[in-house]
Amino acid sequence: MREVAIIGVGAHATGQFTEKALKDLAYTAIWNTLDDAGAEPSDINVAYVGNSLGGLLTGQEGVRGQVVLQHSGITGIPVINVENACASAATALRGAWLEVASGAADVALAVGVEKMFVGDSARTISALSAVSEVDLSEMGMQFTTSYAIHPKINLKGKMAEYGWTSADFAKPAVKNSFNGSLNPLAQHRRPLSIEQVVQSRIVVDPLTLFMCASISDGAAAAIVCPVEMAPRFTSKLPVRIASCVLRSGMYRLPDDGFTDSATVSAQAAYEEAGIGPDDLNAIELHDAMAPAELMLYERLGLCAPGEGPRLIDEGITTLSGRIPVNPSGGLCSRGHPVGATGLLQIAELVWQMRGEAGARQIEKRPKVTMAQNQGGLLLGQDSAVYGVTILKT
Amino acid sequence: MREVAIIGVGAHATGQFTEKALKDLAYTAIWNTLDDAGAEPSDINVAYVGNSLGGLLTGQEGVRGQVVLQHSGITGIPVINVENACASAATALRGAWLEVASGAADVALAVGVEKMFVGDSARTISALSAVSEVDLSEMGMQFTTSYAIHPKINLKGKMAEYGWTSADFAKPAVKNSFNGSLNPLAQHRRPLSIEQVVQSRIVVDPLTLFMCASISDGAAAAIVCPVEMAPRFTSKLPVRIASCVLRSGMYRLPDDGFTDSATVSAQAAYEEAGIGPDDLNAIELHDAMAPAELMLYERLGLCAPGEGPRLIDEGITTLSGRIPVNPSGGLCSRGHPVGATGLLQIAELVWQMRGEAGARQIEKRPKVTMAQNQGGLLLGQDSAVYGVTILKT
Amino acid sequence: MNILHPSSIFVPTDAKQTPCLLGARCDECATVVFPKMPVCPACQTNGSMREVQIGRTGKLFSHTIARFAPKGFVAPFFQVFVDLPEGPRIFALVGAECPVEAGVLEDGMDMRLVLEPLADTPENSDLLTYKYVPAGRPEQRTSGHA
Amino acid sequence: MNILHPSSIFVPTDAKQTPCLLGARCDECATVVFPKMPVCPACQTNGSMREVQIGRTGKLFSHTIARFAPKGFVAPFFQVFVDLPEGPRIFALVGAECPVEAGVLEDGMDMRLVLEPLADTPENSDLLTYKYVPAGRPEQRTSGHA
Ligand SMILES: [Zn+2]
Ligand SMILES: [Zn+2]
Repeated sequence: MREVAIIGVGAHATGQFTEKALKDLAYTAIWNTLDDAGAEPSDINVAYVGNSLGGLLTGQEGVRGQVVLQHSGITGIPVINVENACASAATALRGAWLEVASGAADVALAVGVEKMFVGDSARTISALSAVSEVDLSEMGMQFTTSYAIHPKINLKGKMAEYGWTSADFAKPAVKNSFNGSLNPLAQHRRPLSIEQVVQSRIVVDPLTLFMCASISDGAAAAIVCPVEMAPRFTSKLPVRIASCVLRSGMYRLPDDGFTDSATVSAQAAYEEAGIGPDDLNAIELHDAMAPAELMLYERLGLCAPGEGPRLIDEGITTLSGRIPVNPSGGLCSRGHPVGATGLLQIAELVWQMRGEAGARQIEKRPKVTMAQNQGGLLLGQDSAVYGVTILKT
Repeated sequence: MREVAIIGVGAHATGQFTEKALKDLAYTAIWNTLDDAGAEPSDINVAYVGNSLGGLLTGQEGVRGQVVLQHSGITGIPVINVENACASAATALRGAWLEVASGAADVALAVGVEKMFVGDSARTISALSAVSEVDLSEMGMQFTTSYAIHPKINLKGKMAEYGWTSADFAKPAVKNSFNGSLNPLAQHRRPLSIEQVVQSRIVVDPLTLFMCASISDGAAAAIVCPVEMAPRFTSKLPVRIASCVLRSGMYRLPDDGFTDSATVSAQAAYEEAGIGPDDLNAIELHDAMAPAELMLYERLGLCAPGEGPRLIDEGITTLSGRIPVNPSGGLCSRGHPVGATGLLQIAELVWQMRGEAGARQIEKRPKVTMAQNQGGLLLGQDSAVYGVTILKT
Repeated sequence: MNILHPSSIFVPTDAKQTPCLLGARCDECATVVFPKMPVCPACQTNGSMREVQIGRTGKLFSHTIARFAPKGFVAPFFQVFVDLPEGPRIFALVGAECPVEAGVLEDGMDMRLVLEPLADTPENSDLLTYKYVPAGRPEQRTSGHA
Repeated sequence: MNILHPSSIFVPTDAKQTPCLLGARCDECATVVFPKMPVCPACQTNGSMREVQIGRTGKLFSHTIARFAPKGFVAPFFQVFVDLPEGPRIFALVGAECPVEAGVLEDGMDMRLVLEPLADTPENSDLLTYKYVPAGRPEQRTSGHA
């Protein structure tokens, strides 16, 4: 397999863009990426397009990728439409990586795009539930519930087990809202206090509104090619994909003793990249509910069980810390347009690694970074999909 | 890249299966395939799952692959949900091929599944339209219309241009209904006469009901591995994937002189496989509307423009002919569960190549075969996606 | 009344029967799952799963009150996970007889199955499903089979 | 009345104006497309496309009568492709003033644009779109801007 580099990234801002269709959002991300890479549409050999809700929310099924690429002037090439809940864009990147790593293509485009504001938020919420197993969504189960009480994370249970408080749950939201306030592409740019987060409306006990990612439109893209081909396109620092891991969840039986799938997928990514958690200089992770960040700290190997809040208290994961987490603002502040999120994370990491992140630039440019995603709940008591990508300069 | 062999195929029958959900249909196809290959769930390293309408018709978005695989006992592995209109399953096979060819995986599973009977055929027809660009489907454009008058095929225009008659249009339907009558997995098993096809109700002038594929439930799957690994699993004849080509349509301007994309994609597949149309011993092609088969004969290089009906008249493409086309019965008789069709074609070809096709077995076992798919209409006046796979023993 | 997941619920047809869930038990390894599956998720055997009646009682594993409702539901409402004595840990809603207030449910408490409409909304009031209520609450007649 | 694809249609606001389509023309290679796109499909230039008024007339490229209607439409109805003098060949419906009968339309005939409701159905009767009718038919007042 060839070593693969990301030579261009780009994004559409996240937020509410009432007048814009899927293809308008994607166009901005795609052409920002082409321009960033110094590439033309004719350079692209193959494209992977991730989207999750376009069929239910916009009426466009089946060929969403071809529709958005045609609008951006890219036609005739192989287009693979991929869908993997909140990891759809991560799946698109993995596809592009495999095309180039294998030699099937020299230059591959990965796009993630989502249009969630369609004038009826009840419809959007229902569509979001449909990315979990329909047997569960039919019974009224929502993502928020699953974070609150689902056996695999059970944040409410962690309050008893770890002694975590509502203020602890608010800490990642507060940290990330500060990061997001520095990000011109972010949906929510207001820095929040612990009090504001704790006192916002309860959505599902113990989660409050400001702990939850909101509805969002957005798009992001990346172009990859063999490392040695990168200078043909751009003089910018090529960012290598050290590992790009995708896993589905296990069927969990109570007390089966299985390691959590977020841990399993992260360990696979570390192993493939030949690094460990201590080598990471920055992380973008899946804080669809902000307190999940605390759980992910331990599952990604950053701390021992229950020590999550300490990492924020001691400033370790803040923007100026040893290993900044969610410098973009994360899902709650930067925004979580479901099918775009994985590539929004990648774009942020590439900007940070190049030193192009503006006001939120990590002072010491990160050399090794991780993007982490998960999504979709199954009857088997696990998330459907886990994606972990490790980047290196 | 490693040479890849199909070591197992399997299918669920096509037709109306009111009591069965997506995961039930997929289960039958997956386990028939595992059993055919002599493989266990734990042998599968990665799975690609194609489906096109599950979100709109069953409410299951996002993680359809994980849902159906969990039900079949396959969890934990990378699962890539792919969607490409009528070529979704062909796209799944291409993904599985690339995983194995590249060495990323040793054993890969491709699944295609579709549930179209949901108790409301108007809803199904609308969902089908949604796999074309939404700007067109919103205006009432349907697949039937597109075959009748769309510039890229314009069957009505071919009556003037080539002198084709309604009876000519019926010929592929008649031939394929005979083949389908011999196929226990087929949805429609009644052999039709020219008169019956011509005199069935007009759907869209000049296309009649029996010229059109109908709504269908179904599923199919294939397992692939490196050719040299095949004997570890099965003593059956391994069927090599000689080429697996996927293309999207071009943006067509009137009189731009571009070669038709079906031709372009077939030529690419021939070239990659190092063969020409004369080397083919059997073909499964995309006759969503039966008369399209006549056009595809010329686009795949089997005959000169306008000569399609002659190939049937002379028995060249019948089951006993030199190059049988749609031995399974094709989309109109075997059935066209959209997201499963590409792998139903592959399964048929593998059975024919192994000599396992029962009453419809091609007498001289084919050694080189082709599966061809296309689907989804774009504003740019072309189908969104074209898939061509060439198999060799 | 229609049943939300008919193959997952046993609905009594006479007064001597009690409702329960229909799970599946593996002949090979005795794993019990809910809902039924054709392949054992523990030992991956195909065809080893037999239908079993389960879930008449359970213990509350976790619970929350959802303050926002998806389409077809009414907030606030309880959402819970219940550990069944036969093995599975399942997602469930809580019977209407149980007031939706903090302190009413406690993790670890004994629960008992009831059948009732999915939600008191136009979309779901005619759709029968299983729910759980604290076992200590006085038994009421559950909705019959329509 | 709402407009189906508002960015694709110019709807007159006074009696001196006539309706037309809004396409885009490439500054680099003069290609005209409909609907508008930000990138030229012929020369792949980004940002070279300018809005142009097109499609007041056209020539019928092909036509058929659909005998079955998707949701929101009424069969039988004409479906056609029209060659616009500015370049594009577009899918269109045919104005209600034109009787849906074989022989009424003929490929190659001159057509003229009208604006009218998408279909005479509850879903679509309040949704304005472009259609074509044979140019020879006497002109009628097209629906105004709501
Ligand atoms: Zn077992
Ligand atoms: Zn141009």
